Amino acid sequence: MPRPGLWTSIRSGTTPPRLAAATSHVRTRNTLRLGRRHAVAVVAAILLAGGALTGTSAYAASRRSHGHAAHATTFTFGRQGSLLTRSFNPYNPNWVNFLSNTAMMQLAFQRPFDLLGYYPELASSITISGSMATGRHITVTLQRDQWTNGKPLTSADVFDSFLIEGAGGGNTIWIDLKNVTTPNAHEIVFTLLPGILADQVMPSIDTIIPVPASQYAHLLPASLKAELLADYRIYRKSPTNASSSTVGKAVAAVDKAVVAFSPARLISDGPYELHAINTSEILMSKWRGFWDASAFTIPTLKFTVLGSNNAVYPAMLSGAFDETLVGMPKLIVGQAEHTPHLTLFKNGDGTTVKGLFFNLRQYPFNMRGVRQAIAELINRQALVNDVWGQFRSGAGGAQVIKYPSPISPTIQAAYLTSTQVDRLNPYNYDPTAARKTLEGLGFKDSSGGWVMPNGKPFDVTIMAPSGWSGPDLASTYLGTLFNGIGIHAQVVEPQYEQFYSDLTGGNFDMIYFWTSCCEITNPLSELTLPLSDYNYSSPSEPGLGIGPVTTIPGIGRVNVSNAITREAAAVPIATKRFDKLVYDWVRWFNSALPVYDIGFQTAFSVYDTSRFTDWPPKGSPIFETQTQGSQGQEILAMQEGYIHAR
Amino acid sequence: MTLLEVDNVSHWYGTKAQRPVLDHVNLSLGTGETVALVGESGCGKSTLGRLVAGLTTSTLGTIRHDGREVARLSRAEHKIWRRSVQLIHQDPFGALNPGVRIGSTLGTALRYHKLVDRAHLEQELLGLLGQVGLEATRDFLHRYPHELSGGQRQRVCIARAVSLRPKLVVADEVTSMLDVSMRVSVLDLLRSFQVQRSIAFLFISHDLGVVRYFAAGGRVVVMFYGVIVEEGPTEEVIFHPRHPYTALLLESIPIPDPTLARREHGSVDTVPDAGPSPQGCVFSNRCRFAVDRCRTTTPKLEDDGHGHRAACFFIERVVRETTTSAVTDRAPDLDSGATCDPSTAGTQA
Amino acid sequence: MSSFLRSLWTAARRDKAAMLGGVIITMFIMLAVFGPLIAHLNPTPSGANAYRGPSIRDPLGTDALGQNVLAEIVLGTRPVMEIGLLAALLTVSVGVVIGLVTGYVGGVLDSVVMRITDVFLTIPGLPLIIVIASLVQSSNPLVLALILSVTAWAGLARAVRSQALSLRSSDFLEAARLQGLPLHDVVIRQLLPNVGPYVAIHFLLDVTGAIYAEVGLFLLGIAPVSGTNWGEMINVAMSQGALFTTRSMYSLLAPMAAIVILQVAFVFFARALDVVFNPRLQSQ
Amino acid sequence: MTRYIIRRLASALAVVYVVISISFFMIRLMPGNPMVALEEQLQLEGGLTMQEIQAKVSAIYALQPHAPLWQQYFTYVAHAFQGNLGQSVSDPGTSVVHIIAGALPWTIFAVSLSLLLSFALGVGIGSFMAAFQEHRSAKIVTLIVSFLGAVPNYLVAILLLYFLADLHHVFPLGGAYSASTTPGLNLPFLSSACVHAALPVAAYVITSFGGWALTMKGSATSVLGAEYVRAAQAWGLGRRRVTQSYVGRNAMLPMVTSLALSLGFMFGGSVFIETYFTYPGIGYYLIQSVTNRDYSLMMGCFLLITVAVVVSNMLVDLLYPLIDPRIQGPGKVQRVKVQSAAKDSGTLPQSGGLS
Repeated sequence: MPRPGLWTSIRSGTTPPRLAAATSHVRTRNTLRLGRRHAVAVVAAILLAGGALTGTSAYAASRRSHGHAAHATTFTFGRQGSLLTRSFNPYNPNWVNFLSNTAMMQLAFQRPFDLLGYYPELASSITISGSMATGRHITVTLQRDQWTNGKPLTSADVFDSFLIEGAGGGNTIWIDLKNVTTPNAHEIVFTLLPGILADQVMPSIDTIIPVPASQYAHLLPASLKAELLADYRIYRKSPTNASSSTVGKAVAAVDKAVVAFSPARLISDGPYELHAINTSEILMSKWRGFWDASAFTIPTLKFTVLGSNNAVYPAMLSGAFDETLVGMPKLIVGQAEHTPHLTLFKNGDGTTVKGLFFNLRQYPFNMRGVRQAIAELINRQALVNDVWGQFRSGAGGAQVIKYPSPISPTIQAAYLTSTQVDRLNPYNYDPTAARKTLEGLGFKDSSGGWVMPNGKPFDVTIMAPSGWSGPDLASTYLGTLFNGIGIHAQVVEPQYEQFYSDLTGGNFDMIYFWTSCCEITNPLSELTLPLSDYNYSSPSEPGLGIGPVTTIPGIGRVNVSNAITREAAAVPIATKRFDKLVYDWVRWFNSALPVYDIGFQTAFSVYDTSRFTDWPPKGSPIFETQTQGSQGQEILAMQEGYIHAR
Repeated sequence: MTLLEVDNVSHWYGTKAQRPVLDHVNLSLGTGETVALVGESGCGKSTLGRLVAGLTTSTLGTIRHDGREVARLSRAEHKIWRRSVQLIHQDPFGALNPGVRIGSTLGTALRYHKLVDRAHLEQELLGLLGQVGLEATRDFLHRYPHELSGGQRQRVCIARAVSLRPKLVVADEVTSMLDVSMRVSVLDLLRSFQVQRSIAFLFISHDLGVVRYFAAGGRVVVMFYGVIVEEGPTEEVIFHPRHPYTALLLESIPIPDPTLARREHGSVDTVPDAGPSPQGCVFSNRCRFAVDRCRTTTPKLEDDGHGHRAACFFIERVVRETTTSAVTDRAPDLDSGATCDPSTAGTQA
Repeated sequence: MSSFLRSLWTAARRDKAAMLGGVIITMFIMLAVFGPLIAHLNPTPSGANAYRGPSIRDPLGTDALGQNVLAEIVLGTRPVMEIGLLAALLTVSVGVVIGLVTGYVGGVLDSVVMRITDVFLTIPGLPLIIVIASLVQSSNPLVLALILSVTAWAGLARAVRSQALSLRSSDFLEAARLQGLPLHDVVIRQLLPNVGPYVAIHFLLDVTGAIYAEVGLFLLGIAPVSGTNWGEMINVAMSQGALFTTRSMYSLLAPMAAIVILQVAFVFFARALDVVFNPRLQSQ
Repeated sequence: MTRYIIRRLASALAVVYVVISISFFMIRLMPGNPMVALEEQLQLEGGLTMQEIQAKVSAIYALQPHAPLWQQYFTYVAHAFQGNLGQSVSDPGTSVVHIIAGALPWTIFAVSLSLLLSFALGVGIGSFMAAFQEHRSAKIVTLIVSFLGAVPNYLVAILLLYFLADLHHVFPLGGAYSASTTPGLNLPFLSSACVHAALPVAAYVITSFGGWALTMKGSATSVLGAEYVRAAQAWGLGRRRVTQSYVGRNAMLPMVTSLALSLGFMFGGSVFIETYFTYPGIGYYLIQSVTNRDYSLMMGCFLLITVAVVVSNMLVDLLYPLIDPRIQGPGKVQRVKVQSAAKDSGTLPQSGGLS
């Protein structure tokens, strides 16, 4: 039996005997059922010709008619996305993400809710030494491994990748770093600044994807390390000074060159190598040079990348994919739950908090009372039920955040004490109270709808990006709700890019969107999304309109956007200061309500068990690991001895 | 005062290298006067009519209306001139817009020229219908052209032409497309306007019978390939033609009396149907009197002292040799019922 | 007019499909005008009622938020018809005016305007519409109608011009000129009635073209949507995965059917008009 | 002949020039000027001097952002005629022309295949309808054909995709060919490309053959009524002979004209279908670039679609004299008349001006 977590014991041997037995067993069973399947297929075809429109039953029928009698050799991932523009450079915006953790591996997979825990990957071990007072040393030892061009994986590859991460600003560890060295070809040592917790930087180290120095070294000047360390020294004092400094500019120039680099072919080091790619498919075959190649029993991986979610759903439901990861509306989740060969898993990457944002500069939403009143006009529980649904699948589902704030409930529970939580306002559904609040502010409910204190009708526009099933439906829901109350509401759904530019440009009344994603360890990082990404990224982009300078009780008068970014990066977790910051921000959010959190939802991976079986059990920590690609969990599971062809 | 003066007008279609359609044409018309323009098809009589009506502009020469050069009229004068010269088309089927009601066809211009106010428009239109002998009802004003007969249409056309109270009307073969039974009444109608409103008519026709009837007391101008070959009082020209072409035209009128026709047969048939001569007399190619001189020198229009002019070197011979022919017998007379329509004449014969 | 209606009636009686088309168009126009009076959305949406199959209460079932699909179809008629008719009206007015004026006036104006028309005739309409709509980002019906008619007028202008050209030398236009009527009078009162039939048919087909492009824009989410609209209904139903269960597919198939029915109705009705205006077809 | 070709070429260039101008003014003068937006964005990202930012914007949009408007215009036009349409915003460092060059063959493949199929089908059914006009079956076919012609192609695309790809995996879900084949002249690749094109082509054909059928019916009917056909029948020529050499040839001529003319317009119609089938043609890229606000690519796609239309129109005009014996010398005014008569023919147009 594979046991998640007992990593080395599983990988040391060859394929466990249990697997071989199971496979042959499956094969006989399939042969026996073959005749019956054909008969069913004929009947199904006749039925389908007549009642082709009957969706639900049609799936079951087509399922059977498309069963695979042969031993499956290709594992197919179903994804939504676009491969029209693509690059084999992980630092290029058009990087083919599906190559992450299939062809290009990260150093280690971060264990969930355990900042120091990891599954080793290209790193065979990561050890921590030294004291916090003088600065910890984190030593990464590499596996004996080979790139697809035949060259061995060395610490020089990792070192170069790490420089690139620093130059691109994508990796926050550089802020906490004193030095980084490569004592030999297999080791790389990170020296942290005194007072920095190893917990905090471990996720940043784990997720680095080494790139081959043979391709990237020429882009990196010898002086880059010194420049980076100098740059981040300045950055710690003032982020703005850093970008205008000489070293800052030198670093930015390197970043520019790296981002623009577009290698003609991929030199990779992972369990699979790229075999062929076109605008809708990626084929990968097993790379025998990978250090743990023997753990992988599936010879070929395939990604089918479709342009839209609604092309993915039916294909998933009818068994075209062995694993699917897309945003799913309630209806599809329900449909998948009712499809016998499909299993839903909560995916750790996909935790999101959905919310209604206000433009705080827009009359009348610049009045706190109006925002609070609207909070009480919305039955959040009903909305969550109607839009996101309550799912049977144990690990997942949507639920209402009791005390609105942009931080997910699990994190609220982990970082706030119960007394602190009780001091927050739950904003329960209470239309009468909401009415009173509005009337107290000078609003009038006339026969033609609500009239604002300035005498104009209370009209609102709710904006949501088009084609995103959740925001789509929720904003329609809210629009209907407001219209029913007498607040004339219009729902506008521009394309995502337009939506985002309107959002950051402060060109909206209300927006239905989400506030955080993928961050399950640091609550302040979750806050950076609404407070810096959606707010005052520049004077021309006022976003939500909070600030730029505002007084936050307990924190003082700060530039909201800068303060939150700095704190998220620099304040160590598990310190008193950190906990107080979290509480102060949450409390302020809760009372000022620049955002109403309505519910949160997790994304689902959907597994198809008709061709591949032996999936990790529900609730396995594999599904909570932090990986750079949406297929990392499956690769980890395969490596752990799970997932076999029937 | 002369209403219309066509002064030395020449006109070409296409390039000037070709023969002009009109070659140094002079014509004048007094108020209330009727001038008939006669000639075979293609002789340029319709072009002259269109020039006079302002539908085309001449290549050379001037046209004066009431003593003023038409091409140099001011905007306001032009508007007045525009309505004072009208043209009636040959084809009553094409001349009425199939998509427009009679009332609108007649009324639009009246309103535009502010000849009648909105309140009196219908009354005026009904009056107009009555004057042209049409059913003066509201229903008629609401009809479309395709609901009318040919005669009715031509009357509508006439009504349209006279509604703007013109001083000059160019009538271009107005009766040629009509049934014989209609012709006389239409011609009478036009004459009545000439008398009552003293409208001058430039009456274009290839049919000498119709000309004799309509232009009685007026003048006739005979054209051959863009050149005026004879001009004079109607009766003079018809009974005493001075140009061989006129004589030929008269001779080619079918004769209702078969005995007479047989007797005359030979002389009619001897004329070759040739085109214009490029030099000298334009008619010389076809003329039975033609001599060498005719083919080199162009004869001038010579007045006999009574306003009867002809361009021929042998006027005397023409007069002498054609008077012997029984022109009078042949001269068409609409009243007699024996008409000039070739087809009808043929069946009668 | 009455004679026109009479022959239309005769043609429609001979062609049942055209008759049906006429009836359907009338029905949709009535829905567009009176729809908001008879159909209402539930002010408190509820997922508890979502995706109910057809029943007496909800003849076309309910959508993801428990809204009556039939009511949404009815309410969505107005914006669809509004933009479609407006766009066709703009197309036809611009096309007819340009065609008639250039055809009648001729000369330099004609050759200049016709060169421009040729360019617009060559530019493929749909991509241009998509490009402009994505840049303009407006849900205002008039703006959308303008975008939709940006190239469509050219074809009509050319066709009308060639007709005007052939009418130009006609006797009745000469008569109008003789009467000194000004250009606009000649164009409106003399030329227009003669191209009317062709224009009427073109108008109907332009409506179908406009609806096709309009719904497509909403379907792909290129134009921002406000309120209930068939294209938006399809868009939402698709993103909610409505096609994939028996209970929910009505919320997707109903707006699709509405579009198809309306389009087909316009095309069939145009056929009746064609018969009326083209006696050659009538005799067949 | 040479003079005629030169003149035709000049007028095609003129159209391209006008479209380039339109696309310039759309980029430059539309509200929310994308160039200014890009500049601001690059400033925010930091790390670049103003000169570098301008150089980048200039490369992306193939013009000089801060030059006087007329200078920008001439630069843009000159670049466009040299085949420089700038660089993609969403795919940094890749030229627009390069992206389009990859997409164009697929669109040409799918569009021409669809056009030929729907044309052949339409002509066949149209001749049938014309030959058996009074027959009940022809009337039913006419009805069906007009119905299919009125259905928007994207709705057909949705249904085809659902039934034949999603539900029953008869055809692939999207893309232009299977990644397991190697592009080139080999059977697996070609058959894979055909299988992948099947559904997009079917969506085109289903919604467009009706138009051809009705046009063919109209054309054949009018030829059947023509004097020379009656004369041929009166001479006692066999029915087959009359149908083939008289009716067929003369009814086909106007059809061939519109065949080539509509090739261009199908490029425009490719937008919806390619998007639904994730078919990586130029229409798909157009929608993708619209979604990504990649204005340079968007304008490039638009320009290229227009150029395709212009070129196909020009080819028709140049080849027309070879097809129609009535037009002897090319470049005669008469030829233009015939063609515009085909364009302007007063009978029922097959579709609104938009489709």
